[in-house]
Amino acid sequence: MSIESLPILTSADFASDQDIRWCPGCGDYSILAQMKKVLPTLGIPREKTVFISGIGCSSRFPYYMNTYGMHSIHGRAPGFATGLKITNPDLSVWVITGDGDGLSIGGNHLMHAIRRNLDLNIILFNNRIYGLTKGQYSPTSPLGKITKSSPMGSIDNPLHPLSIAIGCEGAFVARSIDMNIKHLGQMLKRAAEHRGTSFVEVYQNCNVFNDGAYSWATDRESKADATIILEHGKPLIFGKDRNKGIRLNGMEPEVVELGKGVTEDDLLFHDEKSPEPSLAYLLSRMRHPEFPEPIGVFRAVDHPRYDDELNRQVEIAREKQGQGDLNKLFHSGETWSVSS
Amino acid sequence: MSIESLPILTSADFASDQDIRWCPGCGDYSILAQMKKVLPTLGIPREKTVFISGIGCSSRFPYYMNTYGMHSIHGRAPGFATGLKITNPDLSVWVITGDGDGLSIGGNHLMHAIRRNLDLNIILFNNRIYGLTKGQYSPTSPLGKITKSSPMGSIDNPLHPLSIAIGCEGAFVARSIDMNIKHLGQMLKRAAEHRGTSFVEVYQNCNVFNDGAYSWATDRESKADATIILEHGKPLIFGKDRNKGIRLNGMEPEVVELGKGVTEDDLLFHDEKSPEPSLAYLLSRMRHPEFPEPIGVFRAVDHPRYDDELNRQVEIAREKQGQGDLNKLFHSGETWSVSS
Amino acid sequence: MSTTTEGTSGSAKQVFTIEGATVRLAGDSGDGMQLAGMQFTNTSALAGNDIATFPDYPAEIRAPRGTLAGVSGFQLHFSSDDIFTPGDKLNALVAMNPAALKTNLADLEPNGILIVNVDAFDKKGLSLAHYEKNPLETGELDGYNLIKVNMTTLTRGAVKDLGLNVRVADRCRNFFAMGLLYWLYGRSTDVTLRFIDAKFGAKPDVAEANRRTLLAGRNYGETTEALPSSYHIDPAKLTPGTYRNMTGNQALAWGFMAAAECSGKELFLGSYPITPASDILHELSKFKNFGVRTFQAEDEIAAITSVIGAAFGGAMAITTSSGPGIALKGEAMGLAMILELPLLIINVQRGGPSTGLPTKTEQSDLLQAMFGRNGECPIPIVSACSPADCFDTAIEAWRIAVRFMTPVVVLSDGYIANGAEPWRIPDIDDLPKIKITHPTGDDADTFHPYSRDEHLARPWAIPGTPGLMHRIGGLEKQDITGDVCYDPDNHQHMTDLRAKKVANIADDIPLQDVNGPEKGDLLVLGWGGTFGACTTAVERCRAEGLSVAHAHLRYLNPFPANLAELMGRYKKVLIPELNMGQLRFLIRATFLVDAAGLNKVKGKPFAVSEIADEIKRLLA
Amino acid sequence: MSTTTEGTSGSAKQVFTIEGATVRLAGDSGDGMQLAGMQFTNTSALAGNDIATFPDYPAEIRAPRGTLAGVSGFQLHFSSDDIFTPGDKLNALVAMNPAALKTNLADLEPNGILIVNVDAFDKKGLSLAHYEKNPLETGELDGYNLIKVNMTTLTRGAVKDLGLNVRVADRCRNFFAMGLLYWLYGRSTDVTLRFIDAKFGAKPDVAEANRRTLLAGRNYGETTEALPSSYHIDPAKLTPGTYRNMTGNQALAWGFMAAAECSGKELFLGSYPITPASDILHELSKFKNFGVRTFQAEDEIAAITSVIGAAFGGAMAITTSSGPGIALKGEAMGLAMILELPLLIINVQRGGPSTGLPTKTEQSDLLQAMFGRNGECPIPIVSACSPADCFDTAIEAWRIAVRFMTPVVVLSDGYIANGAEPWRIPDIDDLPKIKITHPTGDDADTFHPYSRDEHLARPWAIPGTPGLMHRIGGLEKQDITGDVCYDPDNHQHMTDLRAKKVANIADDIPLQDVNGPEKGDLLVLGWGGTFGACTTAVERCRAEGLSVAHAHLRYLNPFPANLAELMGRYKKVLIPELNMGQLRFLIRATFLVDAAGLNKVKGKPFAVSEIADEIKRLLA
Ligand SMILES: Cc1ncc(C[n+]2csc(CCOP(=O)(O)OP(=O)(O)O)c2C)c(N)n1
Ligand SMILES: Cc1ncc(C[n+]2csc(CCOP(=O)(O)OP(=O)(O)O)c2C)c(N)n1
Ligand code: SF4
Ligand code: SF4
Ligand SMILES: [Mg+2]
Ligand SMILES: [Mg+2]
Repeated sequence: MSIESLPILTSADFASDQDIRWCPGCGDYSILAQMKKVLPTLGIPREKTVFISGIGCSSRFPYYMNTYGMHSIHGRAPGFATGLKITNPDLSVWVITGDGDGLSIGGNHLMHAIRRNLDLNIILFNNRIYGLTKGQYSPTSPLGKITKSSPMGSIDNPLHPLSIAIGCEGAFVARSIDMNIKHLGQMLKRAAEHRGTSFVEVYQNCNVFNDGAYSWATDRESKADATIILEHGKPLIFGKDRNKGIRLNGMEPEVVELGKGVTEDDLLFHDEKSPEPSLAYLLSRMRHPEFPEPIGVFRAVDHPRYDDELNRQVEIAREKQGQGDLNKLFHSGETWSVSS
Repeated sequence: MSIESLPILTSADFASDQDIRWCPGCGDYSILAQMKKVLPTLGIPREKTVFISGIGCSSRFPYYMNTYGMHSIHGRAPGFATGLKITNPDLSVWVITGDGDGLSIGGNHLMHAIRRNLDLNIILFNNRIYGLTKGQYSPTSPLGKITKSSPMGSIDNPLHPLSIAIGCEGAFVARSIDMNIKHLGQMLKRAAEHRGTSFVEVYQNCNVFNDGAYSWATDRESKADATIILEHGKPLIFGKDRNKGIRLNGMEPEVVELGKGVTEDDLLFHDEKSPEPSLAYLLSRMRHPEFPEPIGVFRAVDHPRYDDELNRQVEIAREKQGQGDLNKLFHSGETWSVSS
Repeated sequence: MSTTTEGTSGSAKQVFTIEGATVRLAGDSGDGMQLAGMQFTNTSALAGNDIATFPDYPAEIRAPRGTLAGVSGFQLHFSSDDIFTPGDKLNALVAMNPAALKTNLADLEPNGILIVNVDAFDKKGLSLAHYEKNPLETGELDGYNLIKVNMTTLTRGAVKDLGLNVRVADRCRNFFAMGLLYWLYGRSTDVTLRFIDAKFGAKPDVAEANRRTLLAGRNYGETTEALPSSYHIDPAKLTPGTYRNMTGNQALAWGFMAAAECSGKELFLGSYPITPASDILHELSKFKNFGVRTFQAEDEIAAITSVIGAAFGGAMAITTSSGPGIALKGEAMGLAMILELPLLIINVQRGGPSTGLPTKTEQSDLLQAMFGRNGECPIPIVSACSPADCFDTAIEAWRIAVRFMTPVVVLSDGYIANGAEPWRIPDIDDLPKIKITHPTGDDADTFHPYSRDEHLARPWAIPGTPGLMHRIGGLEKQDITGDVCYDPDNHQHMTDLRAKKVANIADDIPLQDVNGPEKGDLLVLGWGGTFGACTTAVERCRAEGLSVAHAHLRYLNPFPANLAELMGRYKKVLIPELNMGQLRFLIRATFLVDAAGLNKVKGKPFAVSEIADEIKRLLA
Repeated sequence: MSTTTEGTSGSAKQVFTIEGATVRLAGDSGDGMQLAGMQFTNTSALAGNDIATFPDYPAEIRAPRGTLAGVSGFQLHFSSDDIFTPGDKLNALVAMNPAALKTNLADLEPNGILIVNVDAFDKKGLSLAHYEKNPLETGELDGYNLIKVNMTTLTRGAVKDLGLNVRVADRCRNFFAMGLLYWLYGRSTDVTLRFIDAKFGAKPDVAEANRRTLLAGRNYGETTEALPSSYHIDPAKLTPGTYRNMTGNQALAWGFMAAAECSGKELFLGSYPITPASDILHELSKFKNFGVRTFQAEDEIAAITSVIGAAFGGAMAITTSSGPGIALKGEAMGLAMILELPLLIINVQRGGPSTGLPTKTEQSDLLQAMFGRNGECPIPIVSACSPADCFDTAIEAWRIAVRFMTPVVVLSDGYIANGAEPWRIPDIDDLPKIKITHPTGDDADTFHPYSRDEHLARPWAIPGTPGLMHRIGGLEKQDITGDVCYDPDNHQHMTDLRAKKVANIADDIPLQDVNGPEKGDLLVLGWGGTFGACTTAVERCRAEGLSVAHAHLRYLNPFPANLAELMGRYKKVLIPELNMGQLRFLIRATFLVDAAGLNKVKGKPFAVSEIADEIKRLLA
């Protein structure tokens, strides 16, 4: 990405002229606001930024950004982004998706995008519900969830986006929460700055069809005990009084209280750069209410990127074989001449 | 599944009358042979057994079994199996798929089948190549693999079937090798006996397009050092002289030599029943040549099954509301009469 | 219009008896217009009127409050006569805010009743609707019977001592509007009071607020001088029987349940949500005690493949979707067709192409249903023509599927799906049984998976049956044995067989009937949701002396056996469609008939007048 | 047939000069028949003959050795005259085993040359082929010129002192057969000797074995008394130029590269492997030094969506597949169409429906190409009619795509894809340039993403361009601005616009030309891979005095502007297709022309005689 000296942009410069059509109070607004705040800090011109989404409430996101954008079809945004990025490696390409878009119909594309590790930023708005189609359960809805399509409660064991991303050995995997705007902004920025596929799950409240799905993580009283902020190299400490921590017992995490013979050094220390993703996987398995749920960067390692590698092959081919010459190609191998 | 007293069947009873059309020497033959050996031991009548496959060399499997079967379309076998199992819970349903069928086009269905945990047995023949379409690289082909569609070497970071299955928190996850017929038979049997989705990856040699992909794991000289057999409750020991083991260093496995101050008790003990899948994930990350690759059952835990749960909801609904009566339903709520 | 001095409604004002009326409630998406419309519908139906409805709402869940994009409308046509459409022109319009006024006024007839909530005509409301001046003050509404009501103020007043917060109180405004309309058309409030009890029972203060507002609206009608008189509509002369209101989606769902019962099967639905088909999934998922199993799949491909699996297993299996989802099912539909398994694929059509206009109606997936997959792959198609007709269509589709061992496509559309009309409740025991036989273990010696019966149907042998083990798949199969077969002549033979099997259905379905003269100047040939508009337009033109008849196709593949002959009896054929001429294309290709088309893709049903005008133009 | 006493081949035996011959090599899939066929083809092409080939192999990678299902064949027609088909009847057949004899004999002409490898006619071989008696001994081959050769023995003998194991030695048998044919038709062994060097250079013993066997085969021809004479074929009178052999898939790949060069673009291919389209992916993935980027996607949907993304980004983007894969692309094709982005969707058709007959040819995806997606969604379709023609078709498709800003479907088929013919190499500088303009930042003030030029094309503004930021998507868009728009009239307007844009292409493509009389009794109207058979049949019938002409459509949507008028000049129209009448359906619907159809779905191309017979029947 070529970074030139640019006029200084503001959040407002990134707002398009379209009326925003989310329900009042929807968590999507907060994510949009943070995105508009973060983009001007990246030093990337607006015209080099592209947002590609699937279908869903969340997927209307590109319309609200004064960048290039595509509101595509349900579940396939990673495909469009892949073709765009391969052919235009200097663009900054964002994929916006929802829990239905990205993990139900689009799960396979997401998985393959993550493993190919193109330099994309994928933000999954996880409201644990189908918003746009008015409230069916989604692959991230908890067991027993009663919705229009599961009147006796959902019986599908939920998928956990980060566990899947780590199952694909994703190189950058993070989580944030719509209401935690500072943290969210940081995560978006980290995602943008990471080279390779950055996968960020954002806990997002759908106040119409799944209100309060994350109240434990956003309510003032509960959030300090129910979430834990991951910081590279730091021990896993949480709680209103920062007196609780996570310790490893063999391969199983456990909540311990600090003091009473337990010191910080006994705790699990976060290492987002660990080449081995097992720690990140283990963290992705910490779930409310048994555990505080981690937010932050689970994993950030440098892996080869498909787009780089492909373009490197193009360069190597050109170096070795010279820039292709069609006339030469056409006449290569066995040919014969017919004269008049 | 109702198990009745049955005539004793043999392997031959499970052979259909169709000519087998795999290349001579293909690893698929061995898997077929083991399947025909295992099925008669299960006590399930042939007519209660159904094989459903996608498209690929591996997916021709159902034609060769004298059971019910469906050779469906590419990548979608789990879908067919799901509908069949939901409506016919007493059938024993097997899904046969390949690395392309199951992880490329069909990755999403695989993921959702595993998370729903219907009582299916999914066997993925992983030859790390597209066999039927004559030799393109697959999602499990290693980086740098030169094939018809990757003449300069594949640049797609491979997917690892078991890591993905564990990313979806699969309840039964196992691996075997076509040539290790005894072990393979055991795994097929374990898979059949497990209630819930059993996912078994079989390393399978495609001697035409990817010959020797697993020679390290099958050659007499190397296999003892290159593989490690997982046994529940036992330490991870391997090597021709069974003098090497796997020890956990924090969250990272390491190869150690026994003796020289290291005893069996220092080693990692396998626990296939651990409710926490992080150990299974870590094992799935052990890859040749850095590590001996584990074969055996990585994980076998009891999770709620979609088919059971759905049929339970049907029963509960019938108990609570009584068996549905359409006349009553039609006349429920607001109606009015028009008389002549 | 006749006059009665003492209204049946017990109103002290003058009451006119009219045949019927078309009324639209329009407001913000958050204003509860759909709920109000449904209540008005049920009330009118219970009053014995014939009804037809047309709900119309934005694609957004909650478009920004007060904007033009956020307007939600519900139109109801009720009558003492048979009616077939929700009406072209409005006799009355309720506009809850300036945006609703702006987007709906054009449909109101001259001198029509226009009730507006003046409280919403403040600066903000006007500007959101892009009104520069307040239309209530410019005189631009002089051509209407304008009734200005302080609905917000009156609603707040009615609930004031309940201690509700303003937002909750204001949400009762739709009940005020309903009350006013109930008074105007002499409707009883009983149905809605019962509804309030049932729905808000758990929140007594909200229930009470709604009750009070409803009655306040009705009383306002009685007291306000702006409304000097009200109307009375006699019950319609419907066929005797017990009736209920039905939307198309509900009727499909119930029809499938009835088909399952009539054929001794349990119902399996594999579906992925999509507007406007999702309600079928929602409806069916309620009926587990009927043995209905619904599976919300991860996508449309998983949905249809689960259905093929269930059909293989002997269930009555169906999948529901709309255009974009059906596009994804094409490959699997091809498989279902070559497997020759019975199953239903329902397309509740919406505006296309691509994501298109998800909440708007259209009939533009007919050619997709015919040809949307690779190879020679004929699949029968049936279509529903009205909300209540969905019930019969569902049963008929299943009858064909099992008799001919074939997937069947059922076409509905957003208009039918969400529209409502009275449905005469059948006795389930009177519905014809659908006979299905599965071969048993006793047939093992003679069983061949691709042998044929007199309908060219192959046997439906289901896994679990001893002795009938067999394998099916998507490769070409040998005649009779079903084994994989690459033989050239066999491929031709099987292709011919499959085509013939579907073509033969023409002998198993009713001949096409006609409404109107047996022969004449013009035949209006329709299909699907245009039924009401075609019927009304043709009857109107015939009443004006024109020689025009109407045939409405339920069967689109194959066509009824007499269709060519039937069309030949008219000098001209007109095919009105909410697409650019898809049935016309099929008719031209099949019969070489130079049919004229009347085509429109505006996300809305035809107005009766549009069709009537075209008939007159063609016969002028 | 003329006789020369001294053959140009330097043979001591008598040499007859003939116009050409049709020869088929048939053997087990493992016998290397395809390789032998390709060598024979190249050799004949380099001898200056016109050629046409038809490879035909089983769906299995290696079907069980020696079985009927495992037979692989390669047919070559070479001639000193212009030829268009691989020939109906065989002049010579090489059968490497009993199964090959059984499945191919029916195509050999009476008294045709029949070369068999007698060594393979042992008990096992005969029983695998379901022969009860050895046909070489029953007299049932008396009607042919039977040449029995101990090919296995002779091959082993030729390589004996190289110390190869028997399996490797036996794999050289195909070279023996080639050598024999080379002698028979006076071909030089040079090309194949060079090929052996290049291909087996790394394994000198294998190379040597193949060399020796080839020459042994040739010498056997010269010495055996069973073959008293050989043939000579003069070079064909092709248009002067330099030629090479091309298969259809290769020609498509190279055509795309040429189109990219002519339009100043880099090529992006997003594809998922499927027979018979995969070779385009394989071919293009070789050319990274041309800036060609190939992406093997996880499925067909990812393939086409990557292509739409690349097209948005300004690349020349194409996706390749076959029927079942195209079925999966339907939804995304609809998006591409409403986005109005230029890209190509290539369907190399194969036998359907469903998985069908993957390695066999068919033309049954035309209606899928027209209608295989939801909504009103017109997409232009062009088709290739022969292997070499694929090159021009590729370029023309791209020209249309960028001029009209539209996806374009390109139809090829398995027969064209794998068949080969001489291709006259163009100079890349002589190919017409394809002009593309992208708006720049300077246009920012006037830029609208859905404004239109004279072709109704919208501007192709690519991400990265300052000042032109805009958003596109699958919801209906407002005219000019491209904003999401639910307005009814706008939807009609945009639907009309999109249809008109595609219809207008008719003014931008050549009028349909005709081979034969300007008017007459019969027009044979074809498309795609039936070109050769139609041409030859029509010419043959004309030579017999019939009044018949041939028009072959490249453009299937829209049709050329003069097509109606053209068809009107003939009393009858016959449409031969390898499907059940798909073009005929379009022609009937579009023009109300009662065209006759000649239809076949047997996984094989038409024989010339099939079409000629039908012509005669229609004109009798
Ligand atoms: C092919 C297809 N299938 C189904 C739909 C209907 N649909 C639109 S959005 C959506 C799910 C949205 O859920 P999610 O991705 O979680 O987004 P949210 O609205 O919750 O932000 C569905 C099922 C569609 N538009 N296209
Ligand atoms: C929709 C569709 N796309 C592509 C294909 C072509 N195809 C058939 S099998 C296959 C891949 C097979 O690979 P794998 O699943 O690994 O099976 P294997 O042959 O290696 O056993 C492909 C791409 C197809 N049949 N259908
Ligand atoms: S439905 Fe839910 S997710 Fe969608 S806009 Fe409304 S609040 Fe947000
Ligand atoms: S191609 Fe490979 S996988 Fe397929 S049958 Fe042959 S050896 Fe087996
Ligand atoms: Mg969601
Ligand atoms: Mg494979």
